[in-house]
Amino acid sequence: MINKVVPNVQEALVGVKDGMTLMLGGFGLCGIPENSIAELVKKRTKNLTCISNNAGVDNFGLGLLLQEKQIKKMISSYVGENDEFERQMLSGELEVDLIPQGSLAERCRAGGAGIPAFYTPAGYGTEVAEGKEVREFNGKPHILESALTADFAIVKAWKGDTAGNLIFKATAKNFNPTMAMAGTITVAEVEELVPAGQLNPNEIHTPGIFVQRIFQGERFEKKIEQLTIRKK
Amino acid sequence: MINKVVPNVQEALVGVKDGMTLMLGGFGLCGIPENSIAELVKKRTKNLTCISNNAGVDNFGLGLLLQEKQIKKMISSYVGENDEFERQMLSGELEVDLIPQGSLAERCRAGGAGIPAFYTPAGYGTEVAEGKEVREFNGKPHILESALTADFAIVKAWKGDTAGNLIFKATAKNFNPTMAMAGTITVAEVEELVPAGQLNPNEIHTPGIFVQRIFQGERFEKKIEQLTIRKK
Amino acid sequence: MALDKIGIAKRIAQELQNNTYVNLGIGIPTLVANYVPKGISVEFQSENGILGMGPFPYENEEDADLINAGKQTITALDGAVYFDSATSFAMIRGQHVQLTVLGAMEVSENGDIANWKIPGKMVKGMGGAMDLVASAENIIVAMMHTNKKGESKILTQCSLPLTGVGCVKKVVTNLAVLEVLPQGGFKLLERAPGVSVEEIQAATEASLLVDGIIPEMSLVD
Amino acid sequence: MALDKIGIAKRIAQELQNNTYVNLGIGIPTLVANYVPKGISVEFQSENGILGMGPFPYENEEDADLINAGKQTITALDGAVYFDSATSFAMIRGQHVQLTVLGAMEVSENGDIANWKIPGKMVKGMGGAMDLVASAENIIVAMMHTNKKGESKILTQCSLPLTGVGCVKKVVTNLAVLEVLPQGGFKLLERAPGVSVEEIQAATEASLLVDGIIPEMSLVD
Repeated sequence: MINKVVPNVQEALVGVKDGMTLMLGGFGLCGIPENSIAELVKKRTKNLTCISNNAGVDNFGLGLLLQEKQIKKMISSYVGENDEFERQMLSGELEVDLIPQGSLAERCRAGGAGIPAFYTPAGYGTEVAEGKEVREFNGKPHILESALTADFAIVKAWKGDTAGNLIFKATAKNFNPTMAMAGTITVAEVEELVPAGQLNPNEIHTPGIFVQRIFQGERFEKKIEQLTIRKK
Repeated sequence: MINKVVPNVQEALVGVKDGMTLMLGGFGLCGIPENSIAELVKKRTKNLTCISNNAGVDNFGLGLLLQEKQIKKMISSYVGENDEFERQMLSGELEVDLIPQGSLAERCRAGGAGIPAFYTPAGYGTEVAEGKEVREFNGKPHILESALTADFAIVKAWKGDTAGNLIFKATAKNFNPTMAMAGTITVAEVEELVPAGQLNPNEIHTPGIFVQRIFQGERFEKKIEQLTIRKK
Repeated sequence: MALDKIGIAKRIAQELQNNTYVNLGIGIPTLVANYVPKGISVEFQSENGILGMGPFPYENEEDADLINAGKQTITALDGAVYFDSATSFAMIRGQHVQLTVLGAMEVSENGDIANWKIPGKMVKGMGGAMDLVASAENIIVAMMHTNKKGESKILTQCSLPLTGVGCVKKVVTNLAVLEVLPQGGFKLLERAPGVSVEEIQAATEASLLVDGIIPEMSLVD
Repeated sequence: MALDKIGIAKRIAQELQNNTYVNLGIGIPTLVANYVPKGISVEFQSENGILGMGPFPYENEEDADLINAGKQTITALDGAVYFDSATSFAMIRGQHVQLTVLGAMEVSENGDIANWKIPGKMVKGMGGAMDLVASAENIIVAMMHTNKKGESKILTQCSLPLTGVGCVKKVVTNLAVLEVLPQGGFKLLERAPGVSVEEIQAATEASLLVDGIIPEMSLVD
């Protein structure tokens, strides 16, 4: 077995440098690597390109990095819950590349799977298709999209083992397994870290081969963006 | 919930007709849909195009369909364990399209995922690349491969529920989840069929949306191709 | 009387086909889940990674790890399954989800839709909408017939950046049900209760085919 | 004395790097797993869908659902994981597997390899070999130096249909360890114990660089 454990978030993020490209798992505030984001704020790493489906909210998630102006460019599909984001984007302080959510996911998977490019119908006829090759398959126009990779992919899992195998919980899975495949170095922060052999090999979502560093997060706040409930 | 249960293998294969294209899960004899293959032999369906990683052995798996000359064309990656296959292929009775295993898997996934084509380095400079577009990405030549789909994808799972959700066991997973995505009609035969709600939604490998028909197989022989053991 | 959002959702619920998978966008479309007709089995896919979405949780039973695409806390029904984003859009792009219901800022008479960006003013992003409209067999738009200034959102041509081209099949608004004709143009199918054809025509900038007597929607619960 | 298959496997085992993932082909490569040097952690990937492959099972403990790519019954080690074929080749194509060891019928001096077809005679198929050789950073071929007729399998150019071009980095045979030079041509690195440079040259059809004194392999267990 290849041991992937690092003692803490500081060790997990050794080598993250100004100007790097990071992928960060999560959908909204669900399943985001909170411990790593907090550490990135502390590290004051600058000029980051962040690939993440959303940009957090003003006071949590990637919003924390935006407040500190550590992000040069965001590659996302939906950024609607963040005023500071909108301000930086409309003022031109922040470069933004908005891409369809499915293309974002598939481009990350492609990056991890050694597929340099693929055709998709999503975005044909829109701004997203500008400058991209268009080709018809089965009578339907498709555009050519390229793989995305990152210097570091930073993901959050529910359980992990010392071999780097990961299990996600419910919809906190989202982009995490996909991005885990696409990092030159993939860092996983987990709620519970167990010895190899404790996870059922049939139930693992992300094989440890995709993970270079794993640690148990100190604290998971797990903020809820839209609390919706019904009465008993 | 959408109920996908059919009472038996006969109902599961209603509509399979001469000349159709079938995908069949399994690697060697591991994880093959044995009940469905036996029923195809009984149905005497002819001129089939079968997409399957292997072609079974002489007296089991797809070898049974080969013996009855029900297969017109095989699309596989490795067919080395079947004398009748080799005879039919070398005599020209059987059309054979051999493709790299990873391209086979990815082409099936692409078929299920609405990706009509993608680039891969596998097979560049070989017979496999003949007639295919070559393009360089990051200084490395790749070939364009297209999606595969099938009239019926027939897979075998360990457990399944009435909503069509599937769980596979160990390496009997192999091509089954991938092909399950790519059938116009996907048929799943399972060892154990349970009511929806009995499977943990975190542990499901194939979401029921990909499965149109599910049934509990009557009998699983599970032949072993190469029994290798060590002494205590 | 023009419909409210719930009325629009109720009318769209009548479009649900038995044994189909449906993706509901944020806003009015989400409400459709509350009005599934009796005898119709549908399963709702939420693109963040769940099939078999259930109602909101009871108080204090919410789970931050279980949300829908609108980031709302939800529950999971029997038979539910969770999956990652790549698999989620494999379902969508691969046309395993038969119907998409989504909101729009503008719809044009050739079935174009715009709902993600107002240049220089508002850029929320397209989320999964571009993938959804590029792939689903059936796409129904749920929206108000006019914007806050009273201008028609049913247009000859969209003025805003597009989300998808030639994809919308039907539009259900507070005033009417419209079909996008294969050759282009809208056909008026139904009127909201008490709304006249003339009112609909006045609120519609696009060409509108009115053929024969146009029935009122029936919105029995 | 020329090496037997076990000797070849032992010599290749010395090439294993700490903390790497390795795919072993059918035949001699499979034997490499038995000779991992002390202090070296490697994990074996089998392309049918397992990482963390263990030894063969004890009698009556075999499981038909747990096999390797050679269709042999195996066991799983602590930390093992199962996955589907698309994910398996995502690992391979995505270069997450650092080393591939596989057999060959022919290898050429520009690193081409042929191992899947003899036209008109034998067609087993390429299995995963084409994906593996197109993607792994390091590719080592394990084979006999000559075929059953005594003809060299180390060639200027392959005569059989190729599996991959310009991909082989090293060849370990019963006679020698050869490196494929970046500019083309083989360089003799080591001799099998008791085998002379002249014997190796005689068995090698390709151009062979012999530079200085060529050491014997050391094959301590």
